Amino acid sequence: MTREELLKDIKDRFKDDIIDFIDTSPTRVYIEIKPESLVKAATYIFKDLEARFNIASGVDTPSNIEILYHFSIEYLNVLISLRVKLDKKKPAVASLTPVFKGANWIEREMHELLGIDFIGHPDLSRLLLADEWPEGVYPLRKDYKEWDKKAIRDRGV
Amino acid sequence: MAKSVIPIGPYHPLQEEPEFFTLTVDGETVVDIDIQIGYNHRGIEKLSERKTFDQSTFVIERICGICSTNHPFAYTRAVEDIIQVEVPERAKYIRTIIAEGERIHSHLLWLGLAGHFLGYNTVYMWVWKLREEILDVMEILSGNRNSYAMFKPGGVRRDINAEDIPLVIKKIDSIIPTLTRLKKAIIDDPVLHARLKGIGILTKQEAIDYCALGPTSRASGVARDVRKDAPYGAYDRVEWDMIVTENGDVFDKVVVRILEMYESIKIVKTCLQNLPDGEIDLNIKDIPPGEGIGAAEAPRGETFHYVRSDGTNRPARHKVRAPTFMNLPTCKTTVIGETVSDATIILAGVDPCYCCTERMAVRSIKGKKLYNGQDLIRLSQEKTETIKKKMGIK
Amino acid sequence: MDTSAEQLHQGKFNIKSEKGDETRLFIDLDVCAGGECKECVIQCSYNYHPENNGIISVAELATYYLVCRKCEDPQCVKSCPQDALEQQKEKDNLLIRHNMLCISCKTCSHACPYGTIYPENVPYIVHNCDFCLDRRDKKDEPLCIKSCPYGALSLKPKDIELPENTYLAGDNLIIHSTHWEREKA
Amino acid sequence: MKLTLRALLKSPWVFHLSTGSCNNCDIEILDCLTPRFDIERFGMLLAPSIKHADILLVTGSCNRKSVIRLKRLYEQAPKPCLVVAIGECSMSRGIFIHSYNCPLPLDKIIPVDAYIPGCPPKPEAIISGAVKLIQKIKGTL
Amino acid sequence: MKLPKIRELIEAIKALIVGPYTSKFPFKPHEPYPSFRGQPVYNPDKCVGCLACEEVCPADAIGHEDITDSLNPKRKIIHYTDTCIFCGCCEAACIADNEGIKLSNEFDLAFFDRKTAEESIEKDLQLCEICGAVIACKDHLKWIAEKIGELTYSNPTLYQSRLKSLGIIDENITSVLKDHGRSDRVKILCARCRRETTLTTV
Amino acid sequence: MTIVYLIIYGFLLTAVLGLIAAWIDRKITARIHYRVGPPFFQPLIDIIKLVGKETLIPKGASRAMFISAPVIGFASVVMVSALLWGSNNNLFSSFLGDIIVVLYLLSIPSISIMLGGFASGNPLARIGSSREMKLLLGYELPFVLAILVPVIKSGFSLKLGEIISFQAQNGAFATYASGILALIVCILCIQAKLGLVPFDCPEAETEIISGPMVEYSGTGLAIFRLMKNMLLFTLPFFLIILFLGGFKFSGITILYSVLKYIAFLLVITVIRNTNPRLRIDQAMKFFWGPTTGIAVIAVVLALLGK
Ligand code: SF4
Ligand code: SF4
Ligand code: SF4
Ligand code: SF4
Ligand code: SF4
Ligand code: SF4
Ligand code: SF4
Ligand code: SF4
Repeated sequence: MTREELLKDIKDRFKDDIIDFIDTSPTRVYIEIKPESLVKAATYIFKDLEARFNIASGVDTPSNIEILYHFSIEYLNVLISLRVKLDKKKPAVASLTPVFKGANWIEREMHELLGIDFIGHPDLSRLLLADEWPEGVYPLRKDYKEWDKKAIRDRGV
Repeated sequence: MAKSVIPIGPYHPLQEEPEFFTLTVDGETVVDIDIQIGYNHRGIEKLSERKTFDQSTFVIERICGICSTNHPFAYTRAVEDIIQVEVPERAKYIRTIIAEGERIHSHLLWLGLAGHFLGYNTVYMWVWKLREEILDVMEILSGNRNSYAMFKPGGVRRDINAEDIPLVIKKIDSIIPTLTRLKKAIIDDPVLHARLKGIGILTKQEAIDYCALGPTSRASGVARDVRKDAPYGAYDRVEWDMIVTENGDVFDKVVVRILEMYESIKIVKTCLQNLPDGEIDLNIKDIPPGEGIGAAEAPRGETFHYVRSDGTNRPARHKVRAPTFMNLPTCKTTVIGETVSDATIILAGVDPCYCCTERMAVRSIKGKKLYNGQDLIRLSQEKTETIKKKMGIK
Repeated sequence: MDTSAEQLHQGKFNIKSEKGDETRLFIDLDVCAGGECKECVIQCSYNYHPENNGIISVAELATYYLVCRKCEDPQCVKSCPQDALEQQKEKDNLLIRHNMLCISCKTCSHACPYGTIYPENVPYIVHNCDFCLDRRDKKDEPLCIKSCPYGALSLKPKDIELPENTYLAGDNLIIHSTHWEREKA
Repeated sequence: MKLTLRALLKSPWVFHLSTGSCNNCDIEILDCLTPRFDIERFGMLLAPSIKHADILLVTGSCNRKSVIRLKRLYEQAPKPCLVVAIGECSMSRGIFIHSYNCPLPLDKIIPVDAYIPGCPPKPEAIISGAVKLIQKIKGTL
Repeated sequence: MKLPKIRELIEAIKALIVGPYTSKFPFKPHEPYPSFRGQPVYNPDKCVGCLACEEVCPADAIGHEDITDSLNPKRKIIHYTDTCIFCGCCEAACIADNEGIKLSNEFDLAFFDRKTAEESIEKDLQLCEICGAVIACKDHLKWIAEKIGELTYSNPTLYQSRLKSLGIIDENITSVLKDHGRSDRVKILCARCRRETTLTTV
Repeated sequence: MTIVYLIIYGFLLTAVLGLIAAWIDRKITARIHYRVGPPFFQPLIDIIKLVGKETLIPKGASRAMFISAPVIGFASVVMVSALLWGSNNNLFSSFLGDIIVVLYLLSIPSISIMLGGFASGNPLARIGSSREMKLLLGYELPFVLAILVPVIKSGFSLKLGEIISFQAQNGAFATYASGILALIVCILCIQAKLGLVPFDCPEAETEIISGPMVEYSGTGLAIFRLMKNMLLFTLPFFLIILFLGGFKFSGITILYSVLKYIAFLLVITVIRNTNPRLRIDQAMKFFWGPTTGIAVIAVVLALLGK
């Protein structure tokens, strides 16, 4: 399969699910997809196209919370990023952990740092932050404010 | 014996970093493992948003000291991906030299520590002695033994002086004989065979499922190496081989790492000898809005950076994915079902390093603490001896 | 006009506004630049960098656009040790400061004989203004407007005839100044 | 008491504690044990238990999770116990000063006797820092 | 079967014979390689006080303090050793031909009190002759004047600074006139006053 | 008089020699690692320093036991050393069965470590202690068997003094086949008694005492360490008495005596540096299996007069 065939295949297969398709460079493709079709598309890319799941990046943007799932297809040297845009008020999306285990930790991390809910994730317990970290404060959100009054932010001499 | 919980870490004297595993053990067999991270989480992704693209290289260099160069490497590649530029040829070579030098030092470091875990303290000392030469080389080239501060979006900060090159090559050559001796000692050693072969097996399918990376996956027969798959830097301009073995056990991971050092030495030397002339920096003027992805093959696997720019000189979002983040969960399959004595070396086989993973526990364990990390190391060392015994070696 | 703020709303970035294109941000340089800008506390609702103060980039853009004399042999450019300033010949000699090169040494500011560049307008960490594209028709209009004590900022409908001494810079910014004249864009 | 203090300076056993570092400092400390630097020359040993330690080498930027541990370990250390901050992270948190997870510099958490700057400090710097500290304490005897 | 222990024994005996690999430090001083990045040191003669180094420092290890209340206003530039990560950005950015601040070979920096962990230099400051605001360091203005050559003469702030530095006008002369007229234009002015005088004296 | 013996020979002399031995041991290890190693007074300084440190008693510990354990162990080492010196120098005629007393006293240090570990209430220490106990059970049998050899050879004498004088007349037992075998067994056993690799499973890292000692700090740890260092001298000394005819202090024989001891030390150090650790059950199997076997053979050979 060449790169063009691959992209065409994806485009055709997920005609109704793809919102936006950006082909930035020979090695990078960004596909925006409806959140409800995520599992379908990700499964197809991971299982049938034998892509490797690199990581997911959660981004807090002005209007949405975005998650980009990066898959690399090594034999073609293409990196496909599936983008889903989630509602900022209550971001939630289906978990990909049941599809491949590699998504487990990163979903925990995003849950913790960005406050995204992953429906169907086996264990969304805390991974990184300390116990005293307050609930509902997500450091990677853009509106994160220092909650700890005691924190010293200069050299502290 | 009832199930008992073995906490490893977070501080035990020989692992340099805080980490925390809890092994649940039934008798001698590990039945569950819980990995807790977070002792090292410093919010680097957020910090990076405060710094300019230029300054960020320093923050992410400090994600971790062991592969302090591959993070900037991936990051600068991500930034260059936003702008869609290629760095000058000379800069590519210099980057490659630094990255490979680091790989040698990192693998040596790991080898030393693994030797220690197996009860070969003497090997630990000898290997680290070797490592000093590489660190000297890095100091000559970059100005510090670790944290090289060489990378910047668009090129490198420092040039390599032509007069340093002979000395550097001499130093690199000087480690080869000792390395070969060590290689023979390790690869031929029947005790190590017995001790490491067949334990902690990560099958090819599991490696794919867990999206394992670097030596961890290459030892399982998954030929994954960013340097070959999506060549960057000067990797497509020099001859080198990807080391892949099939068994996926700890022994193969050792072998992969040792053989990789030879490839790295080869790459460094070729690059130094063929260093092209020219600019070392593009002097990037602006970074347009957009998003970019960069990957680099760190000693432990692929580092992956996603950078989004909004047109200012600061990243709007910077996502870092370290190899260990993907590799560490593989422990779940590899450790479970093995004996406690083997657990340490299996965990170590991944070469876990939590720094980047953590950009990721005091969880109180209600169970009885019966062993600690040291016990585990000891158990591991004891097992070496057992096997030696079986084979009739004192 | 290829300043970063410009590119942003030229749609190169995927935060295209969904609504609210029908107003423009208006800045009155007579009030603002003449005022004690150092003392004013501007709040900015720019999302990507919460500590961002977008008005700095707006002021920078506006002064390059309107105040700068577009010298034949510009002192500012010549003095810059990093070659970060550039006069864009093809763009009506408009200055641009390349934000990856500038180190905020303020040399250009001291070198310009007309005081075009205020030192605080050439920060090292570049601020950005996306003109609050998606907030313009909401109740909570851009925070900068509310927080300016001198009323130098406001939103103006897109389709008005530009009054005297008022100039359009790019698609989203209207600059007013009685002191500096310029052919209407 | 004087004699024992003197002896302490000749035989400082160090315990190494990372509170969220980038590893470099920690590696350089381990490096001090290895052939090139061999701090055993000065009677220093890496102690496995905080109970045996005379010097606590702290690296890293004191992140929220490890700070709890740090305090507990410091309390367990038999006094006199010196604390040496190694690397920029442990002094002022260096480049991590604004990190949401690193609220305090080390000397606001436990008293620190000496600081060895560097990012990471060369092993030579660590050694000479230790020597300086020892000399300083000798001076006060 | 190969004999692994033999190899180790040989190496061990070799180690005993060859002797230790340990460096003589601290009994013999250690020379880092010339490229080593050690403590950044200011050169007060070269530095012009532009503060670019402060801006670019990724670790916020450089600060400054403007002392304007005295007759002799000064800018104090402070480098904090306890924060610096020895990256070399300041040196790379320094506008005074990268010589205002230089990374030395100094690695032995241990100290006992963080209050003492700072090095500072002082530079003379130039204040605006109208509003009294800080303009820049005197050396910086001179440096600009030299850099842009004859263009200097279109900018009174610069050429006056230059004349003063050459001793052609007395250092201490400041105009007291405040007439918002033409004389204002030939004073040493901050950017703000420069713009204002340009506006009001068309 | 006895008190003086105890202090001068049992404590001072042994301690000095033990500390020197500890230094040699560490130095050789370092040199094998391409390192320089500690300065000469290091072991002594370590002890002095520890004495000066705060002694922490863990919360869950049984206090009396925790404090007395090191003292008991130490006292027994002092006594046994004094006894050995006494018989070696013929300062007082050794009494019948002193060899049994020595044997008994020599196991006390291990027991004291065990007790200390159990008393500290730390789970790690408890594990270490139970291992120590198992190990003790393991090596005691071959050790006793091996020691039977010189007893048999000297005509069933249970007096150390007689064993020495017998050897002075008939040559050292180590020149006999049975003697050599027994000596090998003994060396392995003292390696375990000293808690050195490969039998240091009750304790953790190589140089540093841990395991039962994890909770000890300050003086307690100092006493334990000193005890270990003294044992590093006393145990080989015991073997020298049994198999090599003890120390002589006249003329050139001083040199010979020193050489005997250094040789022992070298063997111990080399063993510890070229071997990784054994697991506890392995160690026990090793002692009860081959080691005991060899010891039995040695006894049989001795009975046959070989
Ligand atoms: S992968 Fe490991 S060694 Fe590499 S940077 Fe990350 S933590 Fe460090
Ligand atoms: S507050 Fe008003 S006057 Fe001050 S800088 Fe902002 S817009 Fe200008
Ligand atoms: S900024 Fe000043 S010097 Fe530069 S072109 Fe404009 S008016 Fe001329
Ligand atoms: S502040 Fe920036 S643009 Fe101005 S002179 Fe300095 S580097 Fe150039
Ligand atoms: S318009 Fe919005 S982004 Fe621009 S300065 Fe005002 S608040 Fe900030
Ligand atoms: S001081 Fe530097 S090298 Fe040390 S831990 Fe911190 S960032 Fe890493
Ligand atoms: S070396 Fe780096 S951290 Fe240190 S002062 Fe210079 S720029 Fe700042
Ligand atoms: S001249 Fe150089 S050293 Fe001086 S303030 Fe400017 S950048 Fe810093």
